[in-house]
Amino acid sequence: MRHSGSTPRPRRITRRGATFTTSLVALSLVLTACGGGSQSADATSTGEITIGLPEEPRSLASWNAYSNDGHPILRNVEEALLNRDPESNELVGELATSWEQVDDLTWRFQLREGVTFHDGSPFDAEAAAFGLNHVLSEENAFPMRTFLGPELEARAVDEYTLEVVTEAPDPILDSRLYFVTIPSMTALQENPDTWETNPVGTGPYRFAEWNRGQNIVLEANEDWWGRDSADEALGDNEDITRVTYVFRPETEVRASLVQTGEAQFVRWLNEAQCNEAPKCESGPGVETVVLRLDTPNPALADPRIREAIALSFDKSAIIDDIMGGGELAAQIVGPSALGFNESLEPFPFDPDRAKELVAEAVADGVPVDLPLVVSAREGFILRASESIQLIADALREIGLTNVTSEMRETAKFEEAWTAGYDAITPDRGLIGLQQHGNELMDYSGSIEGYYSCDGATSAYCDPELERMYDRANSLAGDEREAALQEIAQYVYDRIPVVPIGQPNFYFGMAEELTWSPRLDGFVLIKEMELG
Amino acid sequence: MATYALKRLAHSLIVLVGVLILVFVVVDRIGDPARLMLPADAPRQVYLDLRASLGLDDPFWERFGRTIAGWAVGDFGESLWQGVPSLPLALERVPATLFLTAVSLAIAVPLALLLGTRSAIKPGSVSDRILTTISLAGVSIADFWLGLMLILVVGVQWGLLPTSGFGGLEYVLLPALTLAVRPIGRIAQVARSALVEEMDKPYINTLRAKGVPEGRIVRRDALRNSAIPIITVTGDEIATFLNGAIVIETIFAWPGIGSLFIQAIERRDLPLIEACVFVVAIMVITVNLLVDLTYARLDPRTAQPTTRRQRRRLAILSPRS
Amino acid sequence: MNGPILEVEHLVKEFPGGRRGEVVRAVDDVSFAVAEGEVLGLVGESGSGKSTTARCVMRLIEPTSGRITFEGNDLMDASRSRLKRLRRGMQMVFQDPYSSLDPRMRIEDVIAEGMVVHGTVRGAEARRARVAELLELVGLRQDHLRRRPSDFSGGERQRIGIARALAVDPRLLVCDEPVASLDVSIQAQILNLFKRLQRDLGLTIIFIAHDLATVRHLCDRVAVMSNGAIHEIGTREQIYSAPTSDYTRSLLAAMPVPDPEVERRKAAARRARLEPAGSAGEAGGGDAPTDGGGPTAADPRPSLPVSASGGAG
Amino acid sequence: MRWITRGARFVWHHKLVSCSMAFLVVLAFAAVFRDAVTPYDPYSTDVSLRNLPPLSDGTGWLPHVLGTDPLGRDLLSVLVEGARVSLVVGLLSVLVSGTFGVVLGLAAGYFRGRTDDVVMRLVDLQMSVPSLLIALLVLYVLGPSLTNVVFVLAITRWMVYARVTRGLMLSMREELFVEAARSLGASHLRIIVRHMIPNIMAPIMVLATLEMAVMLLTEASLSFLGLGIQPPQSSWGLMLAQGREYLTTAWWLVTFPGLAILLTTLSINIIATWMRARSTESPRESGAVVEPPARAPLVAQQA
Amino acid sequence: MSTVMRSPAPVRGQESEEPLLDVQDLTLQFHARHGLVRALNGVNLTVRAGERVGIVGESGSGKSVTALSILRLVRAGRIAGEIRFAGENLLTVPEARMRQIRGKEIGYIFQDPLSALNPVRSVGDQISEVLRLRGVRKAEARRRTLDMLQRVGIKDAGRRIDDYPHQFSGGMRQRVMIAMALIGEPRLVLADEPTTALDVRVQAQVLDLLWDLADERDLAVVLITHDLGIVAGFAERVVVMYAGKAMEECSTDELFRASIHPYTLGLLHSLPRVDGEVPEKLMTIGGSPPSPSALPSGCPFHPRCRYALDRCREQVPAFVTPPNGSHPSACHRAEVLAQSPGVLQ
Repeated sequence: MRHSGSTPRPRRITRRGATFTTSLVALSLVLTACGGGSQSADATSTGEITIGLPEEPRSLASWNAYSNDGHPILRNVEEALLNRDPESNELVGELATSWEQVDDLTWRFQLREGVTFHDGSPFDAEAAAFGLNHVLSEENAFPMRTFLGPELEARAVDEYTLEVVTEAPDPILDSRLYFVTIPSMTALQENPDTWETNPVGTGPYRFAEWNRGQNIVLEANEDWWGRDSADEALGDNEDITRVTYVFRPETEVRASLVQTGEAQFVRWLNEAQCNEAPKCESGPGVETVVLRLDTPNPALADPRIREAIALSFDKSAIIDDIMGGGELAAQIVGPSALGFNESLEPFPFDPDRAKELVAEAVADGVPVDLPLVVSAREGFILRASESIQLIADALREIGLTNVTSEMRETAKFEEAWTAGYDAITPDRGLIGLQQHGNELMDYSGSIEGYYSCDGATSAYCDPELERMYDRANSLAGDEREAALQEIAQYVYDRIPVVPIGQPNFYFGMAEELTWSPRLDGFVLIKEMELG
Repeated sequence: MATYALKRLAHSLIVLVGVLILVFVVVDRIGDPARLMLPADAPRQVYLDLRASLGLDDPFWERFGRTIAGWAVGDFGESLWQGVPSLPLALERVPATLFLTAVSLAIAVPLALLLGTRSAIKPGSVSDRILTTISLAGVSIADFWLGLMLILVVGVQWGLLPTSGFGGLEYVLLPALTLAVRPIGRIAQVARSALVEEMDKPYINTLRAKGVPEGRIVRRDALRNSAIPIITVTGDEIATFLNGAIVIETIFAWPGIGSLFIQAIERRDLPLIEACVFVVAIMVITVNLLVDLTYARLDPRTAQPTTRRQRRRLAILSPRS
Repeated sequence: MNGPILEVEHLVKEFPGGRRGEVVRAVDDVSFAVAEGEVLGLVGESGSGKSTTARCVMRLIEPTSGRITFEGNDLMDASRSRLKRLRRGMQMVFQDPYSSLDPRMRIEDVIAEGMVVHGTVRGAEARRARVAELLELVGLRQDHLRRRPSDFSGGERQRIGIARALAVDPRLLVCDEPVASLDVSIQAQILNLFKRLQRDLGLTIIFIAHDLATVRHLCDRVAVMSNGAIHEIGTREQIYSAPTSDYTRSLLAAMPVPDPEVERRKAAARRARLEPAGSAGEAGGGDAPTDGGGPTAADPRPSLPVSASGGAG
Repeated sequence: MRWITRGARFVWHHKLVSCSMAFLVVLAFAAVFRDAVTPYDPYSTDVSLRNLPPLSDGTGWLPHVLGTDPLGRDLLSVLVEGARVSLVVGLLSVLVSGTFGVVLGLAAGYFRGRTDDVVMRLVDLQMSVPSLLIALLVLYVLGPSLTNVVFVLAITRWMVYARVTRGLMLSMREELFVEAARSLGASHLRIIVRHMIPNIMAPIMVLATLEMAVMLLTEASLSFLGLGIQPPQSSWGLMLAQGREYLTTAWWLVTFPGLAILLTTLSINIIATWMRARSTESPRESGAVVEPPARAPLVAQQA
Repeated sequence: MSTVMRSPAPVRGQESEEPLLDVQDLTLQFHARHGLVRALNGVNLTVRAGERVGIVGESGSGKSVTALSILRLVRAGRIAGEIRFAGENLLTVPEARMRQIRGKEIGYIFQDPLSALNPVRSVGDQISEVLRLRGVRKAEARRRTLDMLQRVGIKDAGRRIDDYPHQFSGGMRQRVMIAMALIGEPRLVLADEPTTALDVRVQAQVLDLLWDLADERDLAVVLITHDLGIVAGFAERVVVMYAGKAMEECSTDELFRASIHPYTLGLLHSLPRVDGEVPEKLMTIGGSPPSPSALPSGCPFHPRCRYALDRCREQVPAFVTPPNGSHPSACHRAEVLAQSPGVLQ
């Protein structure tokens, strides 16, 4: 008994130990193997692509088609009356074939015939009117109303004729409606519960599924009206049959998606990351980076100080080095906007002149040592924190001794940013770095926001400017353009806002994908090509 | 045991309501979701309309009362951002987090035990020092940094595993590994010192005097008896897992409760935050309860209410970070 | 004999926390009196309630009911400040000389603490002189003053503990197993010390022990406790020469004596009375009452530390 | 001269601990005398020098040993400046949370009853929600700044001390020398201050050391989420958070602060482990009588 | 079975027979933080088959370490000397053989049965492990465990075999320990203060049980204790230890009547007794035992010895039987002291 039992023991121990180690190694090998094999197959052959976006949309309701998180998906599922030509940037028909302004208050749209929603219901004037009214109604208060000028009401004239009546004249109603996608009336009436989660539109892709936190899947709409259209501008989408959107807040992670082939298209990288991608496309958008000055502040009220600020820092360092490239700007809008004044030149980088200006102001008793804060919003502008440090450093350099920089968390920043001119006290000295998007592509929107006394984001008030703006707003066409250009010159001279530049947006893509960025930033699958 | 469990559960519920109220008050102070939902230059009227439609203009006490009344029936209200009931939204994320936790532990616990027992066999030896340093390094690493590094090296450079996202086992591996590093270090530390202590106990000498081989003593007796501090610290790690998960889930775009939480906070989505707090707290409470029940199973000297805290103490003094 | 310095009447101490929350009676209706200058021994096996009784007398734990009178003052009703004053008259010496001294304090401060607390000796110099005096009294050298407890052996620590107790000039000393954890050769030193102190200072001592031999050496009267109650109380001669209770007799009989002849006789006697433990299936002679075969001999003093060595009482 | 040989023997026997101590001393020295370490100002920006790789030539007497950051600042200078902030944040938050937690734990453990219940409920309350969330919420309310970060770190970690202190106090109550002090008639305050606190300090100090490492890492996480230290102030966590944008293009931006955090926390952890081993090795001699069942790594096993 | 009456000592042990256990000049040293610890400094011990030997000494005298060293359970330190068990040198046999000896050839009973038993395994499991390790089948091992439990006097053993240690009383636990030590049918049992944690009445029962079992199986027992009373009742021969060194070895009767070492004498004098006259003052040995890390030079007892000579301070006395003595001791003055042995008479 003594011998029979005692010898096998030790062997069993080692065996068990070995089994454990082996199984661990085996497990990791198997897992690794699975991992290695799971890289997505060639997109060209399957027609399936994956798109990486920074954030998951909060809602897939039609109203969210205006926003950065919504439109890259929604604009493929739902369509608006109008779209823009990707090259010329002109308004072109989408669900409308033609349109005209009948009088000051009335616009009439001729709708496309033979279009059906994904749920099979027909698209006609009644459905369009219902959709527009729903999305823009005062009662629903969807954020889409941000783009609304005066209140409006849409109504069907006949089956394919739609009339939109505004409360007050709105010369750019067509630009506004280009944002508003039209949801299915039947879906809205029958399944109001799915309004936020299950978009039903007329677009080239139909909504397939939304796995919250993971992905959103779209599938090609075989019955799309543009499928057999000879119109090149409508695009050729036949090769992409299925689109999966995934969401990666970390830019680095998003960039790695295209590097590893896990995605064929990712939005918003930085320049270096984009260059690492198999293919990189970039271009300017409608966004302008600006520095808004709190003009009620005694120091910033002095035009010389404002000019000094405009001259003090190296704008190309910010746009080219920090933000990764783009165009320097002399005004708050880009060339795409009506009212863009070509004759204006970006402020040069001239710290010496800036110092002189400050010295002059000091001589006149301007309190240049008031506390001023260069501030930006968290996680909005690319590398804003670097930019504001640079600017603050430059401002101290020219003699504004008490300048600090501070990143603010979104809500805090927005609260200060949108307080309105009247609420800005003289002791506040906010120098806000912000990115302004002129999606309407009309200077008036920017004036409304940044220069007018009651503008949502205005820190400036000038009766003369108000008069000029009122006049321009009632005009249309070339007259309007000239009036707006005049305003551009006016604010250029007074500098309540220092335009910095229009940064490029970078898109990383797979080799086999062809696409060029649009000015409005829309990501339309129908404009992509595989192969 | 059952009454004890029930009593603890009741306590936990009181604590939970306290947490929810606290969160309500705090979140109410941190800013305005409506402002966040609109573009910066949205007209003031649009902003005011949105506030009204979200019910943000109601007096504090009215909203508070409404919220409390909702809790009673398990209704946390509609998510402000997503416009759908928030509790299901939060619950939807639980499986992913549980999956991640499970895989993480499946990696961490065996490795930690291996590390811990290896270094406990000869305390003070060179191999012990090396292994101890390794496990200390585990608790000294900034997890998000490690996560990004893993993505870059394993995902991008070697192309072994997908960089991020949710899917099968291959997707969970990188985030789970990232999250496992800390528990590996901590559990190994606790396992080591518990084992060293256990191996110093008189009954180990009894076993040796019986002629039991050393390896069998470690496995059958010492390890089992040091299970209590090990399980305590493991439970603790599961409970604090979400600290890491908040960041790691965000980086790896893992659709778990942690990443949802961060989104909810960033968007000031009060109902969703409350739902998340509720779900997370329930998870923590459940883990604690499970740990308690495990004690009773492991130790025939039936668990007495007071001894639980003593056991806690064991784990507390172990390195944590 | 002088009048009683301490009277304990119907003392009861109950602890919550048996298995199912039932109450455990650690001290069950104990009454005794101690005359001034007398040494009373309290003997019993572990769990007999002797330490609990001592702690109740010191009011270190609250008795459940009963009356304790010290020098005519009712201890049970005493207010906190009054209790503090009364405590000057009665001091305690603890079992474990290792854990009863604060490891962080210097010996000087350990011994002087009572004087500081009660303000009996004012001024650092006066205190130091008194400490030196006490050290000499308990047989320690003066150069130990600045050291810490860890520098001392068990016997020396117990001397320090005694010096600390004596620092406030108590009339009554309650000693809880003061020699149980000491080695034989040291035990004798400490027993001699107690005897000398009692004689020289006229102290009254309650001496608690599980060892009948040490009690016999020191005590005038002995109370035998078991299961929280006093079984028998009497003079030393009565208890050791003519015990009346079977329990006391069995205790005395089981006490090993350092004499092979005696031990052999006793073993033979045990054998004659009982079946040998050897026969299979037979109970091996049966354990002590508290030591019965039931699931856990419930320790009636759950909150008190039980020393692994030397069978705390 | 005896201390030299003693010191040498210590270094020889505790190589790892000595290295860790040396590292922390050097770090502290650098943080205090920043200007002696590098000739560059950690706050002056120059975009033309942005993202230079390590060992690039600079204008001072030292090349840019660790390269430059995206604003053209010398990375070593920023790192040293960050050490200042990180260490200050760590020390302060440990001090605040330690004091707060120990006081509450003392009260709970000594008086038990109602006090204990309240404190322990508070502890439970905090334990049932991840501390990072509490930190985030509170920082959103207060706004990120150095003092607020310290405050937030303190309120999320106090309960660790409270729990440990309470446990220590509970076992301390059972100590005979505490009972002895009571039998002498000493007051609660005297017992707590003279007898209990000195005897629980050793494990508390170990805990505080470990917590210092936790604080460094938590600060890094907060900075990662944008709510930690704010630029232009610098901390390691912030550097790490900002550098991640350049992970592929300028590896030094994340590698060095990452290493700094790793080495510092590792050093602290090693020292704490050693301290604990020392205090549990021979509890009676070292005075830590009440260390709950020895968790004693690196204890040499004896016969 | 055996109702053998205890035979008066010493009758056992034919002198010619080779001892079962022979320990010669055992030393053990190890390094600790505060320097070299000399735990054992020359231990001599012989045990013959079936003999009951007592080791007496104060705490720190090395009694337990000696027992642990015999089974090679002291893990650190340098051990020297010789331990022969049934012809084998235990210091040199391979570890695998040593494991066979432990439990099977030599049983061990520890002082505190509660901490010496694994709290989370049933007693039956722990006892039968000795058999299971040696390949006995589960059912068989359980049956024999049950028998053994009954033999050591556990009532209702069939039910209690699956109970856990904490469900037993102190005395019962020690019976379990005895069962565990004996189930492998060893030839020698080392009992390390087996009754110290027990009350006197239980102590007597446990010692009686041990005696009976030893008698029944012709088992040699080494009983380690600090209590001279226990030695008097149990052992046939006694080794007195001090500071890790055997000071005197003799029969039990000789110990109490004819011991010669000053330390032994001091011990015997300092005992209070439950019988006889109550002396006004106990005789004492002054001072306290030395720490094993700071042993005095020469005879380790010399600082406390009232008979110490200069030689005692310088020279370690050999462990020898003086020409006029009956048993070995380690004292320079053994010859002189042997003139008038027997202090208790």
